[in-house]
Amino acid sequence: MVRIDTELLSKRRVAEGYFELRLRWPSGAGAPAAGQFLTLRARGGGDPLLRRPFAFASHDAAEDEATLVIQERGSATRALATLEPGAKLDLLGPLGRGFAFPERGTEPVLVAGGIGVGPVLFLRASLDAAGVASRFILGARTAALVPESLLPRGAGVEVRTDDGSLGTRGTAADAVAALPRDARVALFACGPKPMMAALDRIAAERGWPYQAAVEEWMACGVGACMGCAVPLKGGGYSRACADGPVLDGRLVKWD
Amino acid sequence: MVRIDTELLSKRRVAEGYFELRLRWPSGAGAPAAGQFLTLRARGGGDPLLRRPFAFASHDAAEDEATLVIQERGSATRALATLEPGAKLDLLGPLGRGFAFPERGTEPVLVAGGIGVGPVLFLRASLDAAGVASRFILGARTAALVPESLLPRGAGVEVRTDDGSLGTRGTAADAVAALPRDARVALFACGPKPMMAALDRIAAERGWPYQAAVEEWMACGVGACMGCAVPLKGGGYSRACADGPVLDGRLVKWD
Amino acid sequence: MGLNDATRAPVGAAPEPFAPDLSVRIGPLTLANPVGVASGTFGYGEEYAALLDLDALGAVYTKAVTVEPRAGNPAPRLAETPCGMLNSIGLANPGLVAFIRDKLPALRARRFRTVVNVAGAALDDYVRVVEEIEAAGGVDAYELNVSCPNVKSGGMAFGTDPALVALVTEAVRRATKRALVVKLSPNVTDIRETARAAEASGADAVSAINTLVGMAVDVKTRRPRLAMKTGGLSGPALRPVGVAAVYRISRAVKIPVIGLGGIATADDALEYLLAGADAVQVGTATFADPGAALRVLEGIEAWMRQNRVARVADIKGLLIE
Amino acid sequence: MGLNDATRAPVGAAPEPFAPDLSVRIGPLTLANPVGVASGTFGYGEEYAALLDLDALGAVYTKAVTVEPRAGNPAPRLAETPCGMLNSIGLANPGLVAFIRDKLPALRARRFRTVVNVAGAALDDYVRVVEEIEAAGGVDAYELNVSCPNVKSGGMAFGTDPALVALVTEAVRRATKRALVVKLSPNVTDIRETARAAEASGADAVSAINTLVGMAVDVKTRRPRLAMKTGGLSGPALRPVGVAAVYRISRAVKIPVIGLGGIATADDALEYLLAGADAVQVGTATFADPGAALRVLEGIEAWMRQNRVARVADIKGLLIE
Ligand SMILES: Cc1cc2nc3c(=O)[nH]c(=O)nc-3n(C[C@H](O)[C@H](O)[C@H](O)COP(=O)(O)OP(=O)(O)OC[C@H]3O[C@@H](n4cnc5c(N)ncnc54)[C@H](O)[C@@H]3O)c2cc1C
Ligand SMILES: Cc1cc2nc3c(=O)[nH]c(=O)nc-3n(C[C@H](O)[C@H](O)[C@H](O)COP(=O)(O)OP(=O)(O)OC[C@H]3O[C@@H](n4cnc5c(N)ncnc54)[C@H](O)[C@@H]3O)c2cc1C
Ligand SMILES: Cc1cc2nc3c(=O)[nH]c(=O)nc-3n(C[C@H](O)[C@H](O)[C@H](O)COP(=O)(O)O)c2cc1C
Ligand SMILES: Cc1cc2nc3c(=O)[nH]c(=O)nc-3n(C[C@H](O)[C@H](O)[C@H](O)COP(=O)(O)O)c2cc1C
Ligand code: FES
Ligand code: FES
Repeated sequence: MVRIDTELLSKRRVAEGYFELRLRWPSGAGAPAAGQFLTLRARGGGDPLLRRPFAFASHDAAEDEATLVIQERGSATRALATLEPGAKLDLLGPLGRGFAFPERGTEPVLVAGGIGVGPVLFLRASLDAAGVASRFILGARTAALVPESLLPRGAGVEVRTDDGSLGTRGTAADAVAALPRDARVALFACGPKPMMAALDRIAAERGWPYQAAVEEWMACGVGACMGCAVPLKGGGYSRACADGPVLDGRLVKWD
Repeated sequence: MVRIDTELLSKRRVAEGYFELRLRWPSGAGAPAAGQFLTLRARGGGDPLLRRPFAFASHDAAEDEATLVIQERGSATRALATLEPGAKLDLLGPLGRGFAFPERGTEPVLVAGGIGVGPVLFLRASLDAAGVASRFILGARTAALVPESLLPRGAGVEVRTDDGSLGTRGTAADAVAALPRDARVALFACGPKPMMAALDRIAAERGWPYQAAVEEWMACGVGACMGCAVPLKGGGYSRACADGPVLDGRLVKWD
Repeated sequence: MGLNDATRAPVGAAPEPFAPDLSVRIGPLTLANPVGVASGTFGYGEEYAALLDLDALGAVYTKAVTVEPRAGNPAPRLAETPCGMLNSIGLANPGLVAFIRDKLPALRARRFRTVVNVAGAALDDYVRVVEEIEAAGGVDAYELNVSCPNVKSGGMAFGTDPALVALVTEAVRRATKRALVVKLSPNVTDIRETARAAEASGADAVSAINTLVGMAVDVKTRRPRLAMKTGGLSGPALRPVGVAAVYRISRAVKIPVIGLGGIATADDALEYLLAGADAVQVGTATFADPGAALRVLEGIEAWMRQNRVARVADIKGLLIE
Repeated sequence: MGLNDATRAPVGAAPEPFAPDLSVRIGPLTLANPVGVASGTFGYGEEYAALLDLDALGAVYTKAVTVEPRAGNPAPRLAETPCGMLNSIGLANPGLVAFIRDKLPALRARRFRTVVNVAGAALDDYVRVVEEIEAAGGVDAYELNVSCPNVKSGGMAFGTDPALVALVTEAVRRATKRALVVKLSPNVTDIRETARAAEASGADAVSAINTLVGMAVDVKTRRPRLAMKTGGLSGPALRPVGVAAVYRISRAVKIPVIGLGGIATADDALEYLLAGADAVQVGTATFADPGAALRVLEGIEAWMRQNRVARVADIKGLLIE
């Protein structure tokens, strides 16, 4: 974990309101793993005050580069969308705990919903590199929100849209529900809470392991402030930033 | 007085930390007079919160243009210094009361100290246009702070620097003190308080009229908040924004 | 009252025309809409006349009026702070006589509601200001400034002690039948206590909040930035304090609450209305954007249309707790 | 102590070497320098160990320790506001036993001074936490959090009533000879009263301020942004409130005052020191810039060199009033 001043290498739009940032990530900063994130300071001064967390979407150690996939939502992400290559970035990372590799003998099923796509893409690439085959399911509201150019190549890639404008009509969770009940699936997911909750129900029913990358408001990002509490079914909380963001999805209280 | 969204036409450095902004000032906005000012909103959002006041340094009705001469001091002026032509400006003006024309038979002496140069240049140009001759005295700490390219052409222009690096060594007030005591001088000035106070002493002693453009922190700029109080010798206050910025310098309590 | 999240409305479905009722009742007074401009930030109205359609405002809360003319505090009176500002104006105003003579005629000629902000150093001062303006006629309501932190022997003492708030409210209540608003200070341990005191003593509404006591030091000159050293903090920085105050007050009293403190956009105002306010005031934001109050008003109306909220008073019921 | 405005030093004149003394005394304790990190924003130190040289800090004020482990408040616990943030962490902490077992060893191994922030729901809780940590040994001071606005039956009641502040201070005073700091709430009518109560009851210093009660509403979802509805406002937005509090307290008590609230830069810290603080803490700013506290320290030292101020305690005397 380091704080570094680095620079934006390129920026491109990948879907409506989504863009990919490619940035210099020097080897001295430590190699990020899929599911880990960084925090980014949008602007000097007091407004916006807090750093913003974003998951790594890829890492290229040879080129000292990493990418993020970002959706414009509010002031900080809007400011990011206007940056030009060469812009200075104040980054802190890699932070948090990423995805653990699937147990041997399980069939990894990777599920991305909306802007959760970044860390899931990174996981897919990591599994590919390790020679582990995986299924990749992306759910989005509509075709315009699917970053097609980023989708993994190869077999086992499926897109679902709520309105059927691309791929099969339906949700990513529907696609997971349609998998054979007796498969030895290992679920990996990042996406909106309703999707995460639906996967939890499927995982619980079928006894599938479920690694879930969560999102919570953060202040410190390093486990010091207790701000990013994720409620657990058994009571108590995990810290999204330090215990997660990848948590055992079956322990999280999703609603 | 209007609030308008207009644009920056050009920007150029005129001395160390000083630059001239040329901006579109549409005729519908009303013609500014020398000594009047505008306020400018530096950036949307809350920081910096308040509009910043700047005096008009010139106005060209035929071209719908006006200029400001600005010194980099803090966050807003630093932000202004980085603007590029075409940048949008949120302006409110013309505000306040400008210089009154000198009485017939008096000899106008215009005195600018430091960043007070803008409104005094404007007054000189207005007098020139009316065929009224005037003396122009500029005081600065050192040569690097003298915007030479902006200095009026023609007779009666004098520069004083504290360190003698340009023009005569000494202050602008020294130059005024050196004028014949029995001349029928009318003083017009804008500059730092010590200079304004020195001119007040000279004016009082010699019975010269003294129009002084003051500077105070402002919130509203239109006379509504009572924030920009300028203390008067007789007790009470004038509002820099609405009663001024040009006040009778002999009534102002300068220390 | 219906709620229809327009973001979920089927794409292409034309919304049927819907005209929300923007009026707000404060005791005997009806405001045409919930958005006013805050005392001290808008003079007596005319200063901003060239910059916006004053008559579109729900109300103008005037700069404080005191019995005697006041020159105000020494300069500097202003300092900027992160997302906020400090002021120590010191109730500078022309005094009661000049107010009635010079300011009232223009206020009378306007369609907006005029709420006179009243201040004083002693209880009798408040009563006298209200009595004489009553005799002159032409205003719609009074807002008692029992909370200004800038006058040593004045408002602050009244505003932080519920018993004194009750005293001044009662006394002024006897002097007028017009809408009476008591403006509360946030510089207290529990603002509900002063709110309850105002309610029990006959106030038709409370407004909250006035400024928080603050201070800034210029490290270069090593002097306090304000001549009076401390002043009142206003602007977006203190909005969360205002929203919390309104939320609490609105659950402690039955009279309307007028919310203010850091409102610059319609969303900011809606925060207050959802938290329990019946109306709002825009103060410091006007300095940055003279038309801020009108933009707030337009935005509230648009939101009500979009969400099919019939009356302003319904908004507070929409908070999901 | 001399003051020499470096901006007026003749150009080219090499300043003679000058080494200011940065140490600060708080009762029996000497801090190596005036800059600490504020409770709740820095965990128990180790969380930030990879990002800055912890041992360069004057002090680490730990997250609050309570007798029992606390899970904390429901989520969401954070919301951003203009130049500030709201939190409702709810004193989440592993409890006294786990603190002593899991956190204390690492703290003991550090060169910085450890100030344990102590909270509780009742008087006995405060005493018990201090007694057991005293028995375990290895900390340098205690900071009594009598002011946390996030726990219903807890700190807030203590922190707003001078008599209760006195009670808890006295009780803890009997339990330790180490430096005892009482952390004051700004949510009071007059913070000098709680400061005086702490002083009279044996506190070695007071720290001010804790967070202000605030609230924010998400207009889109129509819900309060925090699950607990209200929370504590921190960050630059509230700096003027903190500076005013420190200015007033420092003129009301003789014990040292530790200033905090919105400090992000050396200039911010110098505002507090000029206003009367003897030391400072950096809280929320660390979230934006993990090295903020060290940059504040460097800047204070540079300023002291430049102005030839010999001791930190001399700075407050330089305010020109
Ligand atoms: C571990 C982690 C990884 C993330 N990875 C990515 C990523 O790869 N790509 C990406 O685009 N975003 C990611 N996010 C979310 C991202 O941090 C927010 O979108 C960003 O902080 C918004 O900042 P803003 O100033 O643009 O919006 P703001 O103005 O702060 O917020 C705009 C709206 O967005 C929503 N929102 C913003 N942040 C959060 C949050 N943390 N939790 C819930 N709702 C929020 C709220 O509804 C808010 O009203 C991640 C968040 C976390 C915690
Ligand atoms: C009527 C009027 C006309 C002006 N005309 C011009 C002009 O033509 N050109 C120009 O460069 N400036 C002019 N100024 C000053 C200008 O408004 C300030 O320099 C500007 O507001 C600084 O903003 P900032 O954010 O850059 O600095 P800030 O960060 O706000 O301040 C930086 C420092 O500058 C000083 N300062 C800033 N504003 C003022 C002020 N209003 N009064 C006293 N000290 C101040 C303070 O010492 C402060 O610490 C004028 C001011 C007034 C009131
Ligand atoms: C310059 C200034 C002058 C003020 N004068 C008064 C006043 O005379 N009477 C009063 O009740 N409030 C006064 N206030 C307080 C405002 O009416 C308002 O309560 C406060 O500023 C918070 O709202 P805001 O953040 O929208 O400005 C003044 C505020 C400012 C900034
Ligand atoms: C996330 C968070 C947690 C906090 N927890 C505590 C705490 O446990 N005990 C305490 O005394 N203060 C706590 N505080 C208050 C800070 O120590 C400090 O008083 C306040 O935030 C103001 O300083 P700042 O603006 O520099 O953050 C907390 C503040 C924040 C932001
Ligand atoms: S963001 Fe601070 S503990 Fe997670
Ligand atoms: S700045 Fe408001 S009255 Fe002058």
